[in-house]
Amino acid sequence: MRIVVMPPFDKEFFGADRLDLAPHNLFDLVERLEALAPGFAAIAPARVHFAVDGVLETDWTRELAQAREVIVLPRVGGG
Amino acid sequence: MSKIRVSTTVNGDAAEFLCEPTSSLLDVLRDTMGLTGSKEGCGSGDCGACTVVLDGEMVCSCLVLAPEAEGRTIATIEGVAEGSVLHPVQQKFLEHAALQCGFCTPGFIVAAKALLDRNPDPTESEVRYWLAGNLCRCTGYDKIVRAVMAAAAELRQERTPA
Amino acid sequence: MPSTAYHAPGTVEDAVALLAADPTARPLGGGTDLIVQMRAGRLSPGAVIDLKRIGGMSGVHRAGDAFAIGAATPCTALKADAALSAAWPGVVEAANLIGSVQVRNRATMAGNLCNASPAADSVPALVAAGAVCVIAGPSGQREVPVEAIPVSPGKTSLAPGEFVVEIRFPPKPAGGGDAYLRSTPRTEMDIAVVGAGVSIVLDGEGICTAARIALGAVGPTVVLVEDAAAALVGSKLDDDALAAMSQAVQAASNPIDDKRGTVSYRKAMAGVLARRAVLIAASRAGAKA
Amino acid sequence: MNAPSTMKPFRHVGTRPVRPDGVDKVTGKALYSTDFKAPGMLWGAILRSPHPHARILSIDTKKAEALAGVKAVATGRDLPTLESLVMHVGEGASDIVDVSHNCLALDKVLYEGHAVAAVAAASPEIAREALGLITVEYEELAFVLGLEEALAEGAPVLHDTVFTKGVDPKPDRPSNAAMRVEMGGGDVEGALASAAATVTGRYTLEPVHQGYIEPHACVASWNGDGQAQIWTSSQGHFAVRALTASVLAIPQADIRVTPLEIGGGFGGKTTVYLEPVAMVLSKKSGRPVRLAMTREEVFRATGPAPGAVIDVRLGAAADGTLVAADVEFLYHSGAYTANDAGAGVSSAIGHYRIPNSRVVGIEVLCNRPAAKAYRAPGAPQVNFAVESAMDELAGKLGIDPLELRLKNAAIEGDPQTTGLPWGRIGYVECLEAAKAHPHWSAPLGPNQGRGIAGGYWGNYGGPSTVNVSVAEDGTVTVATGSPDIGGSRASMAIMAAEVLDIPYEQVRAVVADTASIGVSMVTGGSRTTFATGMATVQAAEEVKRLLCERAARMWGVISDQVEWRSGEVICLDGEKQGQAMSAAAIAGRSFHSGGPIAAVAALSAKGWLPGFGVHICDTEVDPETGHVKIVRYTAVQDVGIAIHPDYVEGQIQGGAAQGIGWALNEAYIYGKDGKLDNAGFLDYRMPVASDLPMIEAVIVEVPNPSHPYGVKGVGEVPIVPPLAAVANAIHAAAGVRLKDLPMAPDRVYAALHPEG
Repeated sequence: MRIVVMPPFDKEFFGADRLDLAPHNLFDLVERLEALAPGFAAIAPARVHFAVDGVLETDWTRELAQAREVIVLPRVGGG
Repeated sequence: MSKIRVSTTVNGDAAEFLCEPTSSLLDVLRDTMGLTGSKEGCGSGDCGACTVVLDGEMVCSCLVLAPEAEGRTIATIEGVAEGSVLHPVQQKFLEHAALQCGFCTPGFIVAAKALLDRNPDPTESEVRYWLAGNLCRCTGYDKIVRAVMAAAAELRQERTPA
Repeated sequence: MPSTAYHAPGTVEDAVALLAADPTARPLGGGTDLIVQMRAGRLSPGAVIDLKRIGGMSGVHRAGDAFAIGAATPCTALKADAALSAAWPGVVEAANLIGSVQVRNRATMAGNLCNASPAADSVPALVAAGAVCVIAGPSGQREVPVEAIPVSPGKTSLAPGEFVVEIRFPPKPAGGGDAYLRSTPRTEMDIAVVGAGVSIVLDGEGICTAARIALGAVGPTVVLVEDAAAALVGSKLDDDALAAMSQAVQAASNPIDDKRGTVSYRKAMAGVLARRAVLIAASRAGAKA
Repeated sequence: MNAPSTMKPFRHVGTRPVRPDGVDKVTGKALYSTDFKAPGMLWGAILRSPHPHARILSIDTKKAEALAGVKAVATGRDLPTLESLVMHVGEGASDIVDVSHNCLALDKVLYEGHAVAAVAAASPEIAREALGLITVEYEELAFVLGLEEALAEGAPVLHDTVFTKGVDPKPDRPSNAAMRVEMGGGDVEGALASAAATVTGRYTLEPVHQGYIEPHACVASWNGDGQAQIWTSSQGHFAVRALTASVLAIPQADIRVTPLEIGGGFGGKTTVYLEPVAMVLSKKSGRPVRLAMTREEVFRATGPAPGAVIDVRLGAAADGTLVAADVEFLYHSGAYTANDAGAGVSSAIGHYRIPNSRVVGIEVLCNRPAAKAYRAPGAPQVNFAVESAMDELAGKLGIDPLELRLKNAAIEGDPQTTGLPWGRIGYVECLEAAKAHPHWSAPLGPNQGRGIAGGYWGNYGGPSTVNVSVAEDGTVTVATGSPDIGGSRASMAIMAAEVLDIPYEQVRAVVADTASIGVSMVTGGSRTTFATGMATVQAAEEVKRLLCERAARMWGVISDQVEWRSGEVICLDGEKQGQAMSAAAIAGRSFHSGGPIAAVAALSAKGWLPGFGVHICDTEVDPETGHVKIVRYTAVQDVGIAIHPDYVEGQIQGGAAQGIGWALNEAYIYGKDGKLDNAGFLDYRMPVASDLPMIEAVIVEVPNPSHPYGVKGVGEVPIVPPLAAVANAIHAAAGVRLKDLPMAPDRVYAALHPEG
């Protein structure tokens, strides 16, 4: 599965903006990303949003078996 | 410094209080008398949230020393409705959704009533300039001005003999 | 922390005595400057002397064809006096640009003057009108022109124990008219970036026979610009005279850069506002030009 | 506006009933932050730094402690030492260590007004006097306020722990560039080089304050057994609980936070400044303690929105098709790392289809109060630059500025800056509505001009909990965890009444404390009507199901044999066929049919959609003085579906007014000494009633298919377009393009009279 890492996380954590991983869900993805770049899991809940096949997904238990792509992007808050 | 005893009339009732010489009328209304409807937004007369009517004229109660109230008559937001019957300004504020957070609302209502008490048919421009001492950050003033104009119209109707 | 006493004397003499007894004591008129400064910790007087309980301190009085305004008279009360508003509309308008309605229901012109802010709205209008202050003090009463009261920002020429009891106007001259304009970013609730007070007299031909032009917020105190007045006197307020007047105004302006405006903007506005104010004053004077 | 054709006609949605909390608010009965008093309460006060940047060498509190009536004194040493932890409980991510140090400085003060010590005393006067008895020894440090200055070589660095995030390789030394975010793709330089028309500009903005009229205040009471209560006004009492517990390193359930009415927030009341300090003072004194800010403290110590320096280049083909955008900006982060740059990047150019783009945003630390969310945080600044540049581009191309926008407007399926496809957005619909509005073609007077600008905000969903319960008489209470800033109780009651098909007045909505309802995210991100509304609908649906089930059981039929119709259960079958049972009849007997009727919905709302707005502004410019008068203003916005149109319009009007203030007169003004020079409402010039015309709000409804009633977010979008709409109108009126905010009279005059 293609993992697209958006700025600033590509440079902040992974030194790459494309990864190939096969997580079964988004919690699993966070664990795998943490293994690649320790510290990522700690900031993920506060700073990261995931989009699965182009749609933001806030439920990290979401099964990814059928997914083609996950985008890791910055979470935007409001006022 | 010993406290000063002040006798006054608040919303039609005789009221006595003790205050520091430099306490503001707003502090006494809120903290001593428990009339917390008048709000403090700035403490410098720039926001109008503390507007009360003192001897018939609206003032910022944060810029009145409490001892100055001796022998004077004070009307606050708590006295605008007659019992549970809302004043037309209050009713129109509700009907026109002229409040969002509501914090500036008591000051606006006291000020708007003071306007309509002396000018039953204000223009939009007169309303806007009269209320320029009352800051609202939520509404952009549109619905407030409309509510005051609507209240004025209703009051004129009430005053017109059938 | 020194605490502040509150006194509300009933006579001028008592007020003088209280003020003289404590050099840090401050007279309280409307309180819209004093209380703000006390609240902000910029001022902690030993006592505030409330002048509003003194008989005759509030209200507009007439002595013959001249007006006198009690020092404790709130600005909105000036507007309510039809005769004063007809005679000195510029002064009344200037006083009713201060703050908001709430503030003007308390604020007084005497307080506006004695606060000694260079940006005080009513002061240029009073100076243009040729108003004088009646001052009470330990050695009795004296009269001084309004422009002699402020000496620098926040400082007045009043001696310890002295306070303004009344502002007196000269008789309104036939063919006279006055006006005050100011520049502020907002329409209300603001401090003048520049203010211009004008009083002129026109004869039956529309020729200017006398003028006084005073500026606010372009120097440490109100500025009475005699050259500007001279540029108008003898003219029919034609474009050349107005341009010369504006130039004189700009030349007399020595403002500072601060949060409310820049030097160049203040100078430019002084010229523009003075010209516009002259034209309003002229229309009030019934110019036939 | 009409209900969407895809949805059934509504009974309540789209109506304008009086809000349930209305009478309390027009009579002065409603309790806001400083209206609440606890028995035995002490009065607190906070000592703040007079220096913009200094090391704290020592704090001597002995004299203050000795003053009669002083019950407690606290400094940063009284807060526990914390491990770095990035939290997202309010708006945007914050490191809890920064939150703690912002509440009470530890080793360094980072801005004028930074809290250094606090006291609690028997009266406010004694508390203030005690502050004067605290001696703080400072070592003053060089300070920096400006964006480019803060990034310059040799600038004083605020934190030796901050290494720019988002750059590779990681910097080897700390700097004031807290974070860099870059998005985009394609060949920007190539496309610009071959564009038929290009525009280039540098735009600057000063920090502005949210300007809520109610200053921050709270009361805290922390008992010896560890349990505490806090009464406060905030945009999210659960955020207050989480942040306070984290700063104090205590269990969240030990704190019960009761939300008082909130006097405006606009993003600025999504964090804690006072609560942890009041807690410490309460623990030390054993008494409840009130801390309340003065207006001056609000300006000096609470979050302004960042100022900015923004460079924009746009390129288009001769027919107006945008080919490239290059946007790079610096945002003030203030004393601690903030979140606006990332939001600015994703809010910059996504409303247009632009094949080649590069958007870079940098968070810059400096000696100003820590930037805090302000209504569409990060979007208005960059939108001002981009939408001004669009106007200039339209002029160069000789194309109507509205048509240029229409030609390039993003539609569903187009990629956002992040690459994700847009959902069912309504930008085109807003532009069409603006074009059709009489304002767009109305005649103009002398010295008048018309400007237009479009903008958007992403909105949000997030966690909300709602409890819908039915009283024995059939009336309904909706309890949410979402503070009501602008009428959301009314919206919740409308949605519950819609589900249950009962009169609006039979439903009452309240905001419950942290012990009485489940966790809910802050009221912010334009999320409440969407997300808490979704939870309300879900809980009300469950209540409806329960009522049907109970009726069926009482009738002795199966659930399929009953139907909910007009607020009653109808029996469809059997010997009771045709009978109706009211909610009152069911709930009145609920104790004997299985228990009370209630349902909780706790969800993380998904499927939020951004909102788009188009604003038309007419200005009149005095050519001699530079004064700008707003003579007419129309704000068009796609809201999904308006649940309570009055409060939707109110949000649009209020946001537009804030944007106009930002455009014309609002700004933080600092002296050369690094101190704020306009910390009050007199010189921080928010619009007053006489500064504004009526603001016509035009509601466009392109429903959100993911929300049961089609809701999108409303509150934040309307502050995005006004800055450029005003600037473009000034350009149209006076022929000068102002690229620096605020466009105060002296600035406009200087542009009109460049000779000086």
